[in-house]
Amino acid sequence: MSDLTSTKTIAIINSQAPFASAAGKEALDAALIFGSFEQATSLFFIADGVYQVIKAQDGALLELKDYLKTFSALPFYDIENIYVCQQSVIARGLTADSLLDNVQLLSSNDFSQRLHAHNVIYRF
Amino acid sequence: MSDLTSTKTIAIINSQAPFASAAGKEALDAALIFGSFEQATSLFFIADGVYQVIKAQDGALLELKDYLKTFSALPFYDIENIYVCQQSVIARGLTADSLLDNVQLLSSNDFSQRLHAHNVIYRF
Amino acid sequence: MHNTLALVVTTPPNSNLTTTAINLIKSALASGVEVIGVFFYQDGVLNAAKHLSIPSDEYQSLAHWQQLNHDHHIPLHLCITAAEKRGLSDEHGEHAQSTIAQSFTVSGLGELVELTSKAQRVVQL
Amino acid sequence: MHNTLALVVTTPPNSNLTTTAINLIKSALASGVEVIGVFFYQDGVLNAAKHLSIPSDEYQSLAHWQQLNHDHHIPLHLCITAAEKRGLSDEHGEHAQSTIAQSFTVSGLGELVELTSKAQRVVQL
Amino acid sequence: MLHIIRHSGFNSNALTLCLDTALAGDAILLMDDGCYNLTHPSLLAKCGKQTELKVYFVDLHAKARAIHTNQAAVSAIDMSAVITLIFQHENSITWS
Amino acid sequence: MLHIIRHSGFNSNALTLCLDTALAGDAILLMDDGCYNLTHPSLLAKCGKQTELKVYFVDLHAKARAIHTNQAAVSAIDMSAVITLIFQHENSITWS
Repeated sequence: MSDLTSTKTIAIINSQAPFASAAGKEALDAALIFGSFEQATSLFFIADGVYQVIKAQDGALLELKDYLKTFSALPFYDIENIYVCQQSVIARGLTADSLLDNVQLLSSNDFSQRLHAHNVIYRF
Repeated sequence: MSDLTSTKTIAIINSQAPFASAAGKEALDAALIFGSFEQATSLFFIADGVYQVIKAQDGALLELKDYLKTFSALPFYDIENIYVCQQSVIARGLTADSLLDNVQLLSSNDFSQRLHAHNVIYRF
Repeated sequence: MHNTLALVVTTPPNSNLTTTAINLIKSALASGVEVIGVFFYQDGVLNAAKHLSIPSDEYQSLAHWQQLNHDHHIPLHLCITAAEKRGLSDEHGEHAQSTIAQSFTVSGLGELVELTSKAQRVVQL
Repeated sequence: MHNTLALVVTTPPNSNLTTTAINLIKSALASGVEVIGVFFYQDGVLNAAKHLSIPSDEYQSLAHWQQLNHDHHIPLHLCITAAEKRGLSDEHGEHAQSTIAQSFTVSGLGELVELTSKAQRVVQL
Repeated sequence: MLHIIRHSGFNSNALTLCLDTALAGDAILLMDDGCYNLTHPSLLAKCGKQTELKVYFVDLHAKARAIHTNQAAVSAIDMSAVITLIFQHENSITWS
Repeated sequence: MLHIIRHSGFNSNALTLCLDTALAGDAILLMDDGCYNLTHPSLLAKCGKQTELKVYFVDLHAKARAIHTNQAAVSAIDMSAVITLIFQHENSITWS
């Protein structure tokens, strides 16, 4: 691949639950590639997307290969900004301590402000 | 095709708007086939499905072949029960006179009662 | 009492929804229910795609469908009109090759009417 | 000022959403915007299905995509991993034949990175 | 009637449509992502009302998603009980 | 930021997510089935509040669906104006 003409900040929004569609896995695949090309990439979880980052899920029970384990490895791909919408978490009866350790819970307004600060935003 | 072993009442529920997916067209195709095999078939429109039965739509503006015109021909296929959920219509800011002439507007409870009276129910 | 069940699959294969449909059929069989057929419609037709490529360590839905057909003689009916709208093809010949997997029967909506009429219960998944 | 645009198509072809995406590209061209490429991902990959069969009196999305590629040299990049998950195949040989339509380029996600980096604006449709 | 819900009512109208359509004597079965509705306010409100509506969920599907419930009014079942439910009810609707 | 909405907010959470995320100075573009949101109470409430939020819809897409609006706060535009909007805003999100 040729040298990239510019470096942009990329936001990947996850708005769907992990198992019933390919969206979560395909969003993560995209994020990892952007990260590996040294584009500053942040992950955002909102609405049912927050179900991707709750602890103690076990895809093996559904005969699924669990792509969710990759979330713990994201720092190795230089993806360190993982933002979760607090309002979505609360609306679903979840609590902060049910979430993975390396995510940041943000108020609606903070979540939105961070999102606005990115050059390109993809939603899955 | 062999003789059918039994005659059942079939309900086809439409819950999606007409243009953005194949659901409405494929639901109608199924209804017409059930009708042509003399299965007592009723059409139900609820939620965004009610957008399928509003007047003066013009798919041609979107370069679409307008399957919605078939709704007026349904009596020829012996499909005479076309039920529309009043609550869905009102929630969308639509009025009874924006609907096609040959549909019956039913209260939530009546809509539900009719639905329950069918042997097999498919949802699109 | 002899119970019969037909399944109408309208959801695509690259999701966990397919695994559930297949497991439901296996449970039905284990309970002594006769599954008289599966009809694939809407995005469900993609279940019949011959070239569907899923990593070997993931759930192989196609192989599971074929096994249900082979071991339990459950007919797998594919609505060809819905399939062709989604890029599948039943053509054969010099310049074309069917992209529909073995064990699936190319059908029309008439088969849905027949299954619906015959089965004691029909479930859409 | 020279404006450049890239499009990421994630919605399937058998809907009116595709017509809108194609019309948006045509409007961009008419406004003097350079469309540097289209990337097909998720269910959008079905846009590249060679056998996609749409009645002749309905909107022929595949022909429109190919025309955009032919007349305006807009690259049509297909994410092959996403495509294979949905039953498309790029294999050639005695027992297989590519099911990907002409004018589409088999690509990976690296191409999405490149388009994203190059274009002044990116829109997901 | 058996109502089968396979999607989250937070992102879609699947749960709302089901609850609007359900009559006394009906049963609701939460499968797949439908299990997320175990914490949905609309479902909890219905359960609290002691309506003649039975609510079941596939235990395995909830466990895989780390979704828990402490509602006495909902019953965890396995796939074989799902088959029983299907034949206990005259008809079914699958909401998505 | 430009928010592009292509689906009905009655069946899905597309509109809600957009409104929850929009900040002053943002624009909302209703395209395709997004035009159904022209009568959605949540959108009408926002328009009534005189927020610094601009709302546009693709005229042709609303006409084809027989969807009408008498809101002064929303603007009917054509596809060429959509292109202008895309370049007027730094970035965009497509909500579905």
